[in-house]
Amino acid sequence: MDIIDMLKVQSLHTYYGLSHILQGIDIDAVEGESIGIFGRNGAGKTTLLKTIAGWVRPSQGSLQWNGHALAEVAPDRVCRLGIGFIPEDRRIFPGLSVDENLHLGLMQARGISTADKKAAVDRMYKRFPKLAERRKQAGTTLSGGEQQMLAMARTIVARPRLLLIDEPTEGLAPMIVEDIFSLIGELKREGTTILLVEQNMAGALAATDRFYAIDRGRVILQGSSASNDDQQRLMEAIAV
Amino acid sequence: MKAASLTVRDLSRSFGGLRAVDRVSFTATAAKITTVIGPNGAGKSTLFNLISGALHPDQGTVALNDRDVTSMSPELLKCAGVSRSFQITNLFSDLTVGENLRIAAQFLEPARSMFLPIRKSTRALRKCSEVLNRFGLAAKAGVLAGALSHGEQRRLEVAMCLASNPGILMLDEPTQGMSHGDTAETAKMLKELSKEVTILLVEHDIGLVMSLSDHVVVMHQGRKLSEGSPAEVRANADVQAAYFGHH
Amino acid sequence: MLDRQALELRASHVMTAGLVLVGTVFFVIALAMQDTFYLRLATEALIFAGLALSVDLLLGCTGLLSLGQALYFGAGAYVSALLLISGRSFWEALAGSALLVLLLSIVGGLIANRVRGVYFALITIALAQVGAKVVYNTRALGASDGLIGIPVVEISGFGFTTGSAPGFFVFTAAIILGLYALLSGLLNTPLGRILLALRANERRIPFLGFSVWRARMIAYVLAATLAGTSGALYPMLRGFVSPELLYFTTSGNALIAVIVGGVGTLTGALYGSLFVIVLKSLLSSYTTHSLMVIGALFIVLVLFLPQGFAGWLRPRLVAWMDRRQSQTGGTK
Amino acid sequence: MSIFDYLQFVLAPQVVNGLTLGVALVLVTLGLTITFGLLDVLNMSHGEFYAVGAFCAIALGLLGIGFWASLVLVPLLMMPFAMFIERAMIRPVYSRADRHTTTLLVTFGLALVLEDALKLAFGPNPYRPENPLPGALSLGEMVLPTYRLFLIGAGSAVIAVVAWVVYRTRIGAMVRAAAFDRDMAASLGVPVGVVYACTFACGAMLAGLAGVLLAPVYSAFPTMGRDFITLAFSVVIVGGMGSIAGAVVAGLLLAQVSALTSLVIAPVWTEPIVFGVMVLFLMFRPKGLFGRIGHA
Amino acid sequence: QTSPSTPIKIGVVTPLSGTYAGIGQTVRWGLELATAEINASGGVLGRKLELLLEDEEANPAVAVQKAEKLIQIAKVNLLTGTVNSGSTLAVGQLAERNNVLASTTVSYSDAITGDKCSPNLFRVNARAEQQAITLAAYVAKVKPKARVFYIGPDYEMGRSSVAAFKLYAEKAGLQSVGEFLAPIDSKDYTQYFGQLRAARPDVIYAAVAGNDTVRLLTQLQEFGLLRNVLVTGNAGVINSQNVVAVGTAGEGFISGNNYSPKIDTAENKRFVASYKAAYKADPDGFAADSYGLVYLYKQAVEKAGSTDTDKVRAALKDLSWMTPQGTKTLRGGDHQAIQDMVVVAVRKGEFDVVGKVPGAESIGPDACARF
Ligand SMILES: Nc1ncnc2c1ncn2[C@@H]1O[C@H](COP(=O)(O)OP(=O)(O)OP(=O)(O)O)[C@@H](O)[C@H]1O
Ligand SMILES: Nc1ncnc2c1ncn2[C@@H]1O[C@H](COP(=O)(O)OP(=O)(O)OP(=O)(O)O)[C@@H](O)[C@H]1O
Ligand SMILES: [Mg+2]
Ligand SMILES: [Mg+2]
Repeated sequence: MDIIDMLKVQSLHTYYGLSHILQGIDIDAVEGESIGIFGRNGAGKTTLLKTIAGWVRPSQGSLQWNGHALAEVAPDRVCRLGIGFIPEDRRIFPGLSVDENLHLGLMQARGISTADKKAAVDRMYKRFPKLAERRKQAGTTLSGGEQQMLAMARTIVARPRLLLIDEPTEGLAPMIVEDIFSLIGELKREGTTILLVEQNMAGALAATDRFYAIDRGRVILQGSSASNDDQQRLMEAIAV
Repeated sequence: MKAASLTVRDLSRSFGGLRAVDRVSFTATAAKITTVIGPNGAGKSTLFNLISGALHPDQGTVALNDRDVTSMSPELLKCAGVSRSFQITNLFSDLTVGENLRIAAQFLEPARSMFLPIRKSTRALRKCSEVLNRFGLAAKAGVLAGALSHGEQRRLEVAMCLASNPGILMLDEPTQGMSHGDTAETAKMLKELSKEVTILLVEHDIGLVMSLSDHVVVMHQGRKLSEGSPAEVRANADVQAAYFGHH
Repeated sequence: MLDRQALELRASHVMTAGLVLVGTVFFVIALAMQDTFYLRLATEALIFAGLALSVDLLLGCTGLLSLGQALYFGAGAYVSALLLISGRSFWEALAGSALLVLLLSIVGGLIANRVRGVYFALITIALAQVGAKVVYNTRALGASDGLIGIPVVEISGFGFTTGSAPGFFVFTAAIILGLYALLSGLLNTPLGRILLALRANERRIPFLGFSVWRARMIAYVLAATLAGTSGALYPMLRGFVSPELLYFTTSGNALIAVIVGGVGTLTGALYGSLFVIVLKSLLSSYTTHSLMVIGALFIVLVLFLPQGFAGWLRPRLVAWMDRRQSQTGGTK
Repeated sequence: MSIFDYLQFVLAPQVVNGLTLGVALVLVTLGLTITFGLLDVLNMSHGEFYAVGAFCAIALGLLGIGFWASLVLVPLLMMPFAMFIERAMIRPVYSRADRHTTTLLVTFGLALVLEDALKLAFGPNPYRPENPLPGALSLGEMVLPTYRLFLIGAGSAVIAVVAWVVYRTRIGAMVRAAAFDRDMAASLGVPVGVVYACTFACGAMLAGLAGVLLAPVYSAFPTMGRDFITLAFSVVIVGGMGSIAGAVVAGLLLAQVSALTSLVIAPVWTEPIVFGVMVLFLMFRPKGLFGRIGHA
Repeated sequence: QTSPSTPIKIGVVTPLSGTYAGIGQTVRWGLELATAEINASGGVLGRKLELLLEDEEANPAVAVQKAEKLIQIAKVNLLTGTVNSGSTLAVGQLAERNNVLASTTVSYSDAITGDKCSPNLFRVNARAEQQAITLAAYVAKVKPKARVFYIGPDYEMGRSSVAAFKLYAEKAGLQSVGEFLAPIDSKDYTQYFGQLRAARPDVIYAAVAGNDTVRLLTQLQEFGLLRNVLVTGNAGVINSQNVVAVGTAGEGFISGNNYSPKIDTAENKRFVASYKAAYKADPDGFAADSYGLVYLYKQAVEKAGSTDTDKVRAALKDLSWMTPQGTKTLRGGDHQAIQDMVVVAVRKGEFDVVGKVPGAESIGPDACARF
């Protein structure tokens, strides 16, 4: 049988005002696949994720997510279609406690009993004990790393089917970095489709099946994360 | 500004019940690179905040070559030569990149030049364009800082600290979010600088830490776990357990 | 080479020059037709332009929304009124009120500069309210009736009186332009840029070696003194003062003027208040619902032309000047 | 007058009157607190919403619809009105960087328009709906008009309900999140648009309700919006941005302050004094008595 | 200029928006009615009268600006319409400086024809003192030695009218048992009721106006303080603008007044009839005084034979003319109109005349020192 594409991005163009950021990107992912996206600073990785998540509107090109066209869909609808987005700058809500930040993740979850919600939240606390210690603390006073954990927990708690992750291990201590990657691995095993933007090549390659390399808003290379010569080419493509 | 040594004694600060920094002491020798590592939430940034005057310590002292600067206001510390970057990017997002740097460089000018036309502040302007080139931001000089990509913003963040020729440079995870190439660049540059500037670093990129640092301080749950040369620290079992995780 | 802000300022100057040109034409015509009303109306508009300038310095440059700038305008007006009544000369009145308002604003600044954002807006409104009530309830200040009988005095050194419509118009225009020049000059100094940076992100300033408090204080006191100085001209023009000068409507009009004209452009404040004053005075002769018109106009502007007139025109000017600059640069 | 007279005639009633005024004040402030505390929208036209509510009741009265019916109808009428305002004026400027000032400015313009519109529709002269609960019950020398007692009761009920929604449900936190970072909140599935509209509408409905409840006591006229609004702002400040509990305490407190100070000094100075209190709070405790809704 | 074709212009600077818009409206109506009548009957010196209206928003700053416009652009010869004394005084000064005439038909603050009087400023309505004398005389008659409690808005006009009434009330043997001055636009007067109740007055004197009246009286009613107390005040307290809103709380209110639609003279009957026909409402004092002003001006101009300010001023000196209230005489000393005063009682929303005081007795001393 032939595999159906869950996510299909075709010749996607995105502008910020006049500056042409994404200049025709093609990317696809099948159910349960996890994809790495690499590129220099300013290549357009974040913009790509933002476009999929509905934060910025593409000027042309198509965005398909199992049957739905995403191009003109608002972020909250995108979320309800089962797409979770963890942005690079964490976006913890100031003035909200860790607990409240976390519960926000379940806002959209309809028809779930409060018991289940509580269970889901507790699962997150189990996974990130550091957060459990800080339930009542204002989210923005967490340490950089803790904020990153909170940001991930907040999105994962709703078990999205497609996960857009932007530089999750940024500013994390090696231990946590490992945790994060193993977490991503777990999510993958649970069948979540993942789009992962990373600067930490080693970890990211290990955690993904395939990768794309982006430069100046174009895909300049794609390959399998496992294959060594693909990795080689990747290094050449984006290292200085 | 001349490189000075920075000495921290018994520095402590707690938030409510939590002792974020707990009786930490160490010395960053002049014109050397001292790196603070430790798991997330260990208290590194808080330590930075205490030294740079963003927070006041509950107890303990901070000294620049024996001159006590404990809980001095940030602007005074700046005059004493301390310049810091932020882990969570902290720029003038609706001013241009150039203007961001120019304001940072303005510090090089005498006070009265504040009231004179900009073009009179030649030193600042020169420094500004120099830094722009050094960090490869010249092309973006006219762009609003808020419109930079994350990595580019991180670069600007570091650049602003350098613009004022500090004697002591405190960088909180400078290479965070920088792509490989830039990270290497930055490392090279820091090595350069460390000839005339005292550098205090917070980093999670172990490779960088090991290659760069002259001296490493390890923090864990607010306390100083150990310190020493990179090699020593790597060898230390507690550090292994607390930070690197099971290798 | 010029950086963005400097270019923008130059664009503002061009617009101001345009205004001066129009003003001169208007003046000549007015002289020819021996008009006094429109001259004096324009003078009043200029006086309120001074108030608008001070609002713009706070809002447009430093990012502090003051809803109580009328406090200092009114203070200036009352002080100069009292001085004139007590027989002081024009210059004494002008200097005296500027000085007193400066002192007053230092006190006000110590209070207001403890807070930020909307809190600042509210504290300024509250201070102005208190001021207005105090005037309103104080017999010595004419209380609710205000003060009349402010004499027409000679502007020594210029050979005409405050009563001479053309003379006082030119004189006021000169003063307001002076204030404009002062501010635009300020914006071209590092200090001015620090103020701009304050608006952008206050938390970073101290770590670059500058005191936030000092910068804000300078801006606040300067703005207040500006307002006070222009306020001092009001009783000279109209011959009376009343508590309404300190009311929120006065601050509100100045704010409207700044928004209409273009926040942060300085020249916008001038255009704005000329426009608003004239509009108001003409409108309310035709409809008793000028309030509605002004309000609606204001909403539409904030929604669809938030940068205001000057804010809309300026980037185009800048672009044009950029091109010219690069051309001349190329030919050299 | 004798000290006994003073107690029975002045002090005792004063406390009761302070209570009525306080409840009235809190009623008007409540909506303001919500839009301010949750949405960060400093609604300068809140006072005019209050006036619109009062005049709605009067208009309904002219159509023969009684007080009790309009108590329900007016808030319902306010809802679409407020949602339209929110859609047309607040949301477009909401994602701007300087949205605090921008929304403040828009609503300021709106205030001018609404006030003038009311004058256009109803003329400049005052109206007064008939007091639905005439009569008074008197304890010795103390007279307690029935309607004022009702006002205190009804007011407290409304306050209680609002407080429950904000504190006992997670709605508060959700709205704060949506207000602070619309994109992120949306990406967590918060229907941002709906949230804004409903919160704003809620504030307006409360204003309308206050209008209906207070018109019989304070009568209605186009400029009535200015009446409470300056006071209401001070209550919001003193109570703490958008803290319901704060608003209640501050409202009752300020009402008592102005009521009692007026006994010792010329009443004209009470308003400056209230503002003085507000200024002091802004200076030394900008957070107000209580923190802010949804804040840890 | 003075050719029969060019109309004689009267500038009306009056609050058509803002707090006093209601009064501004009746002022306007009164003036327009008289102007229409005069123009219909051939105008003045064969020239038509023309009213030029400007909204002053009850703000002196605006009033002066508008007045100047009328003086400079329209070249009006007479300014009127201002309501709050602040505007009246400011406009009066402007008129003096531009040597045109100004007249108020509403402001009753004694200062206007007292210590702040101006040679170019006239007042045709009754000032606070006239009202006070009238009312005091009446109250002393119906309730000799009554205990009087005073309530006033705490600003110039309020204070001066309370002071004036107090003076004459005590002269007339009434005893003052307390007073309170509340800020204008007070929401709640109940906080003062303690004092009031404790003072056990037989008579309450109130000087509030507009919506303040509505609140004060209805709240007094709420608290049962109107029972067997005579509530009195000046002309402006209850008028056609707020009488409906006051409702039953205003029943039996007594004012020292210079007008009531019920005044039983031929002139008044005609005035009321045509006013009703034109505006579907009963006229009030403001309307009547404004109406009368136009006839005064007509008479003065005809006497002077021109609209020249100095000539007209001279003509106005001690001039007597006919108004709906009867004959008024403009006192040369302070430019205050001497007029017969009436005591008016509000009954079922109507303004009944219950007493009269001849002008000579109610005018009070001339306190103007400037001319
Ligand atoms: N809001 C914006 N307005 C204008 N230009 C923008 C904006 N945001 C980003 N850009 C520009 O778009 C380009 C791509 O930005 P993007 O954030 O996608 O890069 P990136 O690949 O995520 O880089 P990084 O690894 O540093 O995060 C950059 O050159 C940046 O300057
Ligand atoms: N203002 C605050 N209020 C309460 N707790 C705080 C505050 N600031 C920091 N903390 C706590 O203090 C601890 C140390 O924080 P800090 O930011 O110094 O960690 P860090 O070492 O910088 O971690 P990271 O490497 O992730 O940045 C954290 O657990 C954090 O939650
Ligand atoms: Mg990125
Ligand atoms: Mg940190």
